Amino acid sequence: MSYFAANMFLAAAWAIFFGGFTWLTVLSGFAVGYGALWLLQPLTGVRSTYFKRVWYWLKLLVMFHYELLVSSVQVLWDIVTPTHRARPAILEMPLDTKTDTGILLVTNLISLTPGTLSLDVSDDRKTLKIHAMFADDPEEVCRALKSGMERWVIDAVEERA
Amino acid sequence: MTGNLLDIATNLGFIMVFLTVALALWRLAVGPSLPDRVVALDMMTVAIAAFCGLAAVLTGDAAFLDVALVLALVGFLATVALARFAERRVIRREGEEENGG
Amino acid sequence: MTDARGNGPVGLVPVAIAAALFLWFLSMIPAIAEGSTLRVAWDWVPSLGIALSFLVDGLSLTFALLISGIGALVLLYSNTYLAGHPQFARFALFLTSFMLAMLGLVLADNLIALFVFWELTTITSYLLIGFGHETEKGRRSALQALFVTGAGALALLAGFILLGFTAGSFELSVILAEGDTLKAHALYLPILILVLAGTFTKSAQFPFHFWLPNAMAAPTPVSAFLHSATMVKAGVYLMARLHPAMAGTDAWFWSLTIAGAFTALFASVLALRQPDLKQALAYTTLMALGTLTLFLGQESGYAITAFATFLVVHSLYKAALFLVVGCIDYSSGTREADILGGLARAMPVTALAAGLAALSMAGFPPFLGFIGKELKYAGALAIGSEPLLVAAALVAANALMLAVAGVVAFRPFWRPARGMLPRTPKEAPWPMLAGPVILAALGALFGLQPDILQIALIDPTVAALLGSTEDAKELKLWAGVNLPLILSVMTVALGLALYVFHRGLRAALARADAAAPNFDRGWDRFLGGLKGFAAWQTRTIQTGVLRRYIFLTFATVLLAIGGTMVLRMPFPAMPDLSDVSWKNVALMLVTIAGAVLTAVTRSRIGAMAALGVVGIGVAMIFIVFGAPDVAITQLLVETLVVVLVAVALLRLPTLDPAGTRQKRRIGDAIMAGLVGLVVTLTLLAVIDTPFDRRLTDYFEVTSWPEAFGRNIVNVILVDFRALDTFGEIAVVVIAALSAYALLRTTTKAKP
Amino acid sequence: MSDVIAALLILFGGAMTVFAGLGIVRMPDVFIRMHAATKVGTLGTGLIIGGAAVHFGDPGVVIRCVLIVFFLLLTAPIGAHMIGRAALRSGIEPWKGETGQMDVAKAPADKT
Amino acid sequence: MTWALATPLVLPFLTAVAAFLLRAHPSGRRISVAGNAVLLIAAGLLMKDVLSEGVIAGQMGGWPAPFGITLVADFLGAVMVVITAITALAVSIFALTDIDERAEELGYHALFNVLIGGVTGAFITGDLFNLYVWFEVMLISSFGLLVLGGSKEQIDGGVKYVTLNLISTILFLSGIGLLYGMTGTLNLADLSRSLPMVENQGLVSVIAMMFMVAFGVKAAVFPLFFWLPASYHTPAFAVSAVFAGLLTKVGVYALIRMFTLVFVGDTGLTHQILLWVAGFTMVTGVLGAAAQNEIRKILSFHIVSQIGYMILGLALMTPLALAGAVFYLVHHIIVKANLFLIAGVANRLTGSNELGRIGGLYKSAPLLAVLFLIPAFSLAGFPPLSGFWAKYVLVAAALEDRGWIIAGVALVVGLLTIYSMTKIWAEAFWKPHPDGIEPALSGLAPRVRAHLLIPVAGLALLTLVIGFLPEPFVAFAEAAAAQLLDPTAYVTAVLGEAP
Amino acid sequence: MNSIILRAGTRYLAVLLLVFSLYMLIRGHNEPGGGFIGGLIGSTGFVLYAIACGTADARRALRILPQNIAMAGLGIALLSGIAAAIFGDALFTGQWLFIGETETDKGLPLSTVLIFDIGVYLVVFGSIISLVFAMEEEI
Amino acid sequence: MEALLAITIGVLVATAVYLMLARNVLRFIFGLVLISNAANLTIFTAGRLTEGKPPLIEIGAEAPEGVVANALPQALVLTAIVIGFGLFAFALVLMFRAYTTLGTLDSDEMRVAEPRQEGGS
Ligand code: NA
Ligand code: NA
Repeated sequence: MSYFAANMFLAAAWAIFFGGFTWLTVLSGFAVGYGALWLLQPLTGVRSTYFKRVWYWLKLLVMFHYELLVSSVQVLWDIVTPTHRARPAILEMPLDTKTDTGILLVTNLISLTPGTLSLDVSDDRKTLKIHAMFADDPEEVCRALKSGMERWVIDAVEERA
Repeated sequence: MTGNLLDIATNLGFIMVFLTVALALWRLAVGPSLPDRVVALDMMTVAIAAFCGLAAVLTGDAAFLDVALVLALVGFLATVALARFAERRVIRREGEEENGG
Repeated sequence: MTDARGNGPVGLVPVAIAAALFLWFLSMIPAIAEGSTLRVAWDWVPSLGIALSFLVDGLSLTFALLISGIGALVLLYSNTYLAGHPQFARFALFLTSFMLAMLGLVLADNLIALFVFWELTTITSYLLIGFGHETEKGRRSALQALFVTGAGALALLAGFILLGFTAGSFELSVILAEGDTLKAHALYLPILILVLAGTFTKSAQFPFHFWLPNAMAAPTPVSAFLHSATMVKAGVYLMARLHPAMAGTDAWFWSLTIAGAFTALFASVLALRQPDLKQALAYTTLMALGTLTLFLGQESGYAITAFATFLVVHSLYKAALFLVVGCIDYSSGTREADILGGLARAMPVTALAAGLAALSMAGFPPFLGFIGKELKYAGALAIGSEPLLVAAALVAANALMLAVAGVVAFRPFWRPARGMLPRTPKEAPWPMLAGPVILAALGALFGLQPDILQIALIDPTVAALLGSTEDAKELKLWAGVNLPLILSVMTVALGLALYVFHRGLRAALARADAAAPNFDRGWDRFLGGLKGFAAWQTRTIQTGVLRRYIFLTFATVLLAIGGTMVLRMPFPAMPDLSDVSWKNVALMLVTIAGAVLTAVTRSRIGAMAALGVVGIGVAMIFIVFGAPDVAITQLLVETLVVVLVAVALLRLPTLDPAGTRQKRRIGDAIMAGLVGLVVTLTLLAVIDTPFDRRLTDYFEVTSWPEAFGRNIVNVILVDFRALDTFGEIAVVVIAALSAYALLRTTTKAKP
Repeated sequence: MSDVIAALLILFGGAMTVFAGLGIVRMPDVFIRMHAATKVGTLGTGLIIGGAAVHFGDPGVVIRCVLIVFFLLLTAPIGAHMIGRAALRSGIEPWKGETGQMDVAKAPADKT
Repeated sequence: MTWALATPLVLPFLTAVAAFLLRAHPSGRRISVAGNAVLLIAAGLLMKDVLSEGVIAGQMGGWPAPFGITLVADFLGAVMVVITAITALAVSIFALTDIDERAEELGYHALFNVLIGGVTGAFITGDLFNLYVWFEVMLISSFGLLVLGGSKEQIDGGVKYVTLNLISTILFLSGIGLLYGMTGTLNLADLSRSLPMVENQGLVSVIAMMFMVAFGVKAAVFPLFFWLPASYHTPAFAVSAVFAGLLTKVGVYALIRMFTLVFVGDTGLTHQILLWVAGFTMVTGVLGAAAQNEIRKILSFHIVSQIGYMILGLALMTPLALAGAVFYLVHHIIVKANLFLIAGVANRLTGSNELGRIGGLYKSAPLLAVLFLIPAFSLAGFPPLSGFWAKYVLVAAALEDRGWIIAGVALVVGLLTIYSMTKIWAEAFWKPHPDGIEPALSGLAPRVRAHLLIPVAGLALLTLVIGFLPEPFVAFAEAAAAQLLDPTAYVTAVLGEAP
Repeated sequence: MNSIILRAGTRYLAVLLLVFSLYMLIRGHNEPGGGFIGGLIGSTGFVLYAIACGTADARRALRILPQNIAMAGLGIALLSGIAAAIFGDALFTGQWLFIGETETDKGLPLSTVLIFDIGVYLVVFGSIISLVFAMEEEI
Repeated sequence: MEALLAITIGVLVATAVYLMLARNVLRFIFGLVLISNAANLTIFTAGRLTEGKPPLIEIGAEAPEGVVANALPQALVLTAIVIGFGLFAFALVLMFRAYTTLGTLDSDEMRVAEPRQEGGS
């Protein structure tokens, strides 16, 4: 986390240098600092996952919002149209995420994306019960979630050797 | 002109939020299951946060956003408590009397 | 009654006190006999015009001498009578206190001080009558005496207060001088009624007489003291005391004459009916009190002289006889007239004392009783209207008295016993004999030398009542053959006849009495009725049903506020709704919908959630009207309410458990609607008044410059009105502690 | 300009909340209603708050707005999870779709 | 000067905090006693100041009246503070034995001392909303104390007590809001000046009635007293003693304060109603007592009955009547608290408070008998005890005001009070114990005996002192009444001379 | 409450709520917030904790008995009011100290008023927690 | 506008009273919450309403600019809300405890302190 602290420090310094804390100064300072630190990484002699993780976090954020948008439209359509196109089902998805934070993120993000809703995690943390609105093909829904959302979360938060 | 537009939008926003509240209220009154009512209340809580945002825009005073902030953090506590009640009640009903909880 | 060991010095201290007081009062006789009065006064409650003032004149001195003298003898007597009794100390304390209170009563010059002593005699006599408190009967008698005399005392208090207001002072010496204004005053009659209610109850005049015979449950010395010489005469004393100020009106005359005459006759008849010696004496006391009352109704010199004389006569012989009965009881173990007999041999001294006292009571010459009786007749004949009727009543009463004297003091000693006595009788110890002997002897002495009494006590007493000694009639054994003497002879003849046939008469009387209204049983009915009424009232009001309580409380709210509204308030102007926006209407509708939903739903969680809606609606109102702090607090509190209820509901049953269908509560709904309406109307009226914003204006301009805060609400909370906030957090802490304690405290198993 | 964006955000957000409201009224079972409330409702509120952020523009206010949205996104799914779990455990049968099973979800009526 | 006012208010809270934080330690309970002893001193100092200066007022926070909160002590306020301190000290000593360790652990001393703080605050505040706050402080701590122990009776009584008092609280709060809406002020003195200026005097009367009902519940007058007999016999004896002594009297105090200082514009209505209320309260209370057979139930109904006397004093609104009300307040607190304490001692000796199940105290516990007779006969109004003067002044005031009927009612109720007191006496003291036991004080450990009897004897002594030397008390009550009847001194002390 | 999701969420939320509550407390004198609101928010953190992880865990996390916190808060609030006596002022008169005061800027304000608000915070915080914990433990 | 709130308050009070008169003490509790809200709104309304502006002072200003909402009733209401919460919490726990101890929430059945035989109807 020391890289993160250093990055924040650089962003703050940058912002002060440019005359105060505004969105532009802080964000650009963070970006510049990130670049500088990445460049300087070999000099410090400390290998860190920090740079990758920032990237994964960004990816998670972006992909999540994209998913959110797409599935929202789908759900909205079902609400406004008089017939229910939905074919809901409760799915059981095996969980690879192990940490509490990971589980929280996965379930929350699944819930936030329209069409799927995390209902419960089994006590052994191995399976997640999901209510899916459009489960014409349950297997497909599960696979999409595992390779998408869960993957991104694991990348972002879970330390891997 | 744009100020006017924002005013119109805000007022429309109020109408829509009230509509939402009214719809949630209907669900709350009708039920039928306990989780249905909880969902409705939860929905209303979230709607109030929107209401606060609108109030802030309308009055130009950001103080109302503080209300939304608190609501966003704390509002779901009621949902959690009620949901837990709904769940435990079932467990108790299984264990104890028929008409319990 | 235990052994005769006495109670040592502890028992003698009260005797010494009483004796010393007696001597002290004796020493005052010369001064008083010369016509002067003594007055001492201390401030007590000057703000209320109440002083501890005392006045010694003929009347009060006579009473004081009787009280302290008989008191000393009775205390001496009881020292032996109750020797070794575990509660003797308190008995002596009560009796001495009673004596002192009685002295205070007769000496007080301030009406309120007099009342204080009056009530002190009530309390001490209550404790004395209840000396036999372990029996139901003892307790009942004590309560009865207390209640009846207490009731009278309250009337008396009201009378005294009015008397004081009317006369402008509570000092008797002032009031007595105001007699004419008083009698002319509009309040005279109420005052008279109230005062007589006090005196008639205390002196057991018909129809308040019934407590006195029951009070004989007290130990005999108590009866001798309280119910012959002192307490019961307090009423008589008060009538005599107020005689100069209040007598002379028709109301006074008729009420005293009728009550006195009736009581005298009625009591003497009943006296004969009693098998118990003490009871018989008790009724003769009633007769005496009636007679005294009767005389106080008049203003003639004869009547007042008769009053003064008979007062002393009666005190002497009655105390003596009571003590004699105590001696009989003490030595033989019974007081039953039907069993007792032949005691003269075993108890010669007692027999002598009894004989002397009885002869005085029966009115034989040369005893003081005879003089008293002659004066009585003379007094009766001097009465302005219906003298013969009164005289006839007195003759009858005196004849009965003679018969009773025979029953009490002759039969047990001189006639053979008719049954086995519980104990072998023997003479009582000397401390017990001293009293009866001395008192009886005094009756004889004064009969032979009436001048002593006349000069020392009778004349000054008459003077106290009538203003001068001129009207005092002479006390003499032989006044020539006159109408009173003839009446006396008739009395003796009639009395002897009654004595001879008294057993038959008693049986007949018992039958008649059983048919007549019984005041004693009436007392029980009264108490029962009181209890019943109290229970009914309490059942009706204090139902134990919470809903009723709440309903009545809201009904009161409605009546108080709505009623005042109707009486006092113009109907509120049509509210100004021009500034109402649809948004506000929507807010209102949300809130109302939530409230109505809460009221009608049968689902607990439905109600909970609906409450949440109300909370949200109210919070939105706070937001719209510029109160973010309040809105935040409201939402947080609302959330916590939901959390707490959700937790509690986990263990609570449904709102309408199986089988209890919620009834439609139309009455409740109407009540609720009306309360709501009243609230709305009041609020509408309030907002229709101009508003004064000066407090807020002050807060707005001082908040930042002087209290260094920009959030005015917070500055009010923590600075301008920090004390409120402090109290409020105390409420929060204590609410938490209380709830915590309530949850953790253990339930005690109940029997 | 910013006010136009704000107005659009508010209008769009408002519409979303109405849809959410409609959703919890119209959807056939509690699970699907939750879809509507949790996602659409949160989104709508988030947009309105976003509109407020754009309107004020002040960093302090924007940070507050971001926090509001963040908190909403953090708590709403947890709440939904809790309700869903309760519904699941209290034996509410999910509605299977109009083509599958025509009857409306059998929700045990709330008698409490 | 402000600290003379603030100290009696602050002390109980300090005591509460200290006693609570040290509740596991034996010193916790001693702190309670010591704190209340200091409170008595502080109250005495306040009284000294009031006696020498008349009405004293202080602004808390240093903010001028009517903006900041005012504390005021006139004669009535000061004497109520003193009597509160006396009662608190007596009860805190009694509690050393009466309250068990479990209750102490749960915070008895904090609850008790906060209650005292609330009572004190109510007596010296000069601000209406602040009065509400102190009422709430009092109310919530009384809730806690009432149910501490958790027996079925307590819970049941507690439900009734809580529900009915909450209704009153809400009414009070709404009334404050409305009064503020009309006058824009919360300061009592300021209200006294502003209210006559309000145009809609009918509305003022309506709000006055609202306060009358709200305080009527607190004072337990007819027909709002249900909560009292339903609950006062259930808690620990120390608790019921302080309730009986102080709580309803705060309601009476508030009625007196509001209806002499603030609501005096329509006495033809308000005080006439109060007169009826007084009469019915006296009668229903005393008859309620006559129907009971448990000592504390009897005493509880008598509280109601005697509240009627105090209300009578207020209703008549003459100097003598108000003096009577003040005198009655003081006398009653001492006597009634003492009787409840004695009920506690009797319970400890005989094992019950049911008259049918106890007895024998006169024979085997004569000291207790004497100690009972003093307050009991005082309550019954026998001279020369304090209750006699209290009743005397009120009856005299009623007669002076030509209130024949109400005077008669007061006297008859006095007689029925005698009936109740002698019932307790006859059953608990005179009658032999039905189980034949001879309950003696000597059976108690000396420590316990001291804890129980010192407060009882102390209060009895006070009753005797007031009874035998009533002059200073009567004179004081008359002075207090004069202040109440002419609130100029009060208003001036708070707001300065009228502009 | 045996929910991994809730427990995981609570870990973050509770901390957030606590920090947020302090923020509301400190700024309360100038903007919406203050001791009440702060205390209420802070307590919800622990309420959530108790619901998610059980009261035993919550009590362990809190370390101090909540009643003691509340009562100490009351004491602090009271002392902040009594402190005025030292300066010869009436009860609850605010005493202010501005650290680094200059001509134009008041500097960092420290005051008995703030201490009072902290007392309020502690009272509300401790009271609600003790209440909810006790209630939770009853069921 | 105040008039509208006056009507709302009236309805709140009416529903609250109706609930408080019910047999089930839980309903009393619900009524208590409602009536507390009504009382708070009464104070708020009686202090007159100002739409929008909260009583806050802008940085740099000495006093609020223009007319802002009346701060005093807000402070009073805030106090009343917190007190009301304390009372509510206790009342709730009491009813809870009443159920666990007396076995009922029906106030008609709560007859321990005032048993039927002596007081009862
Ligand atoms: Na009383
Ligand atoms: Na009395």
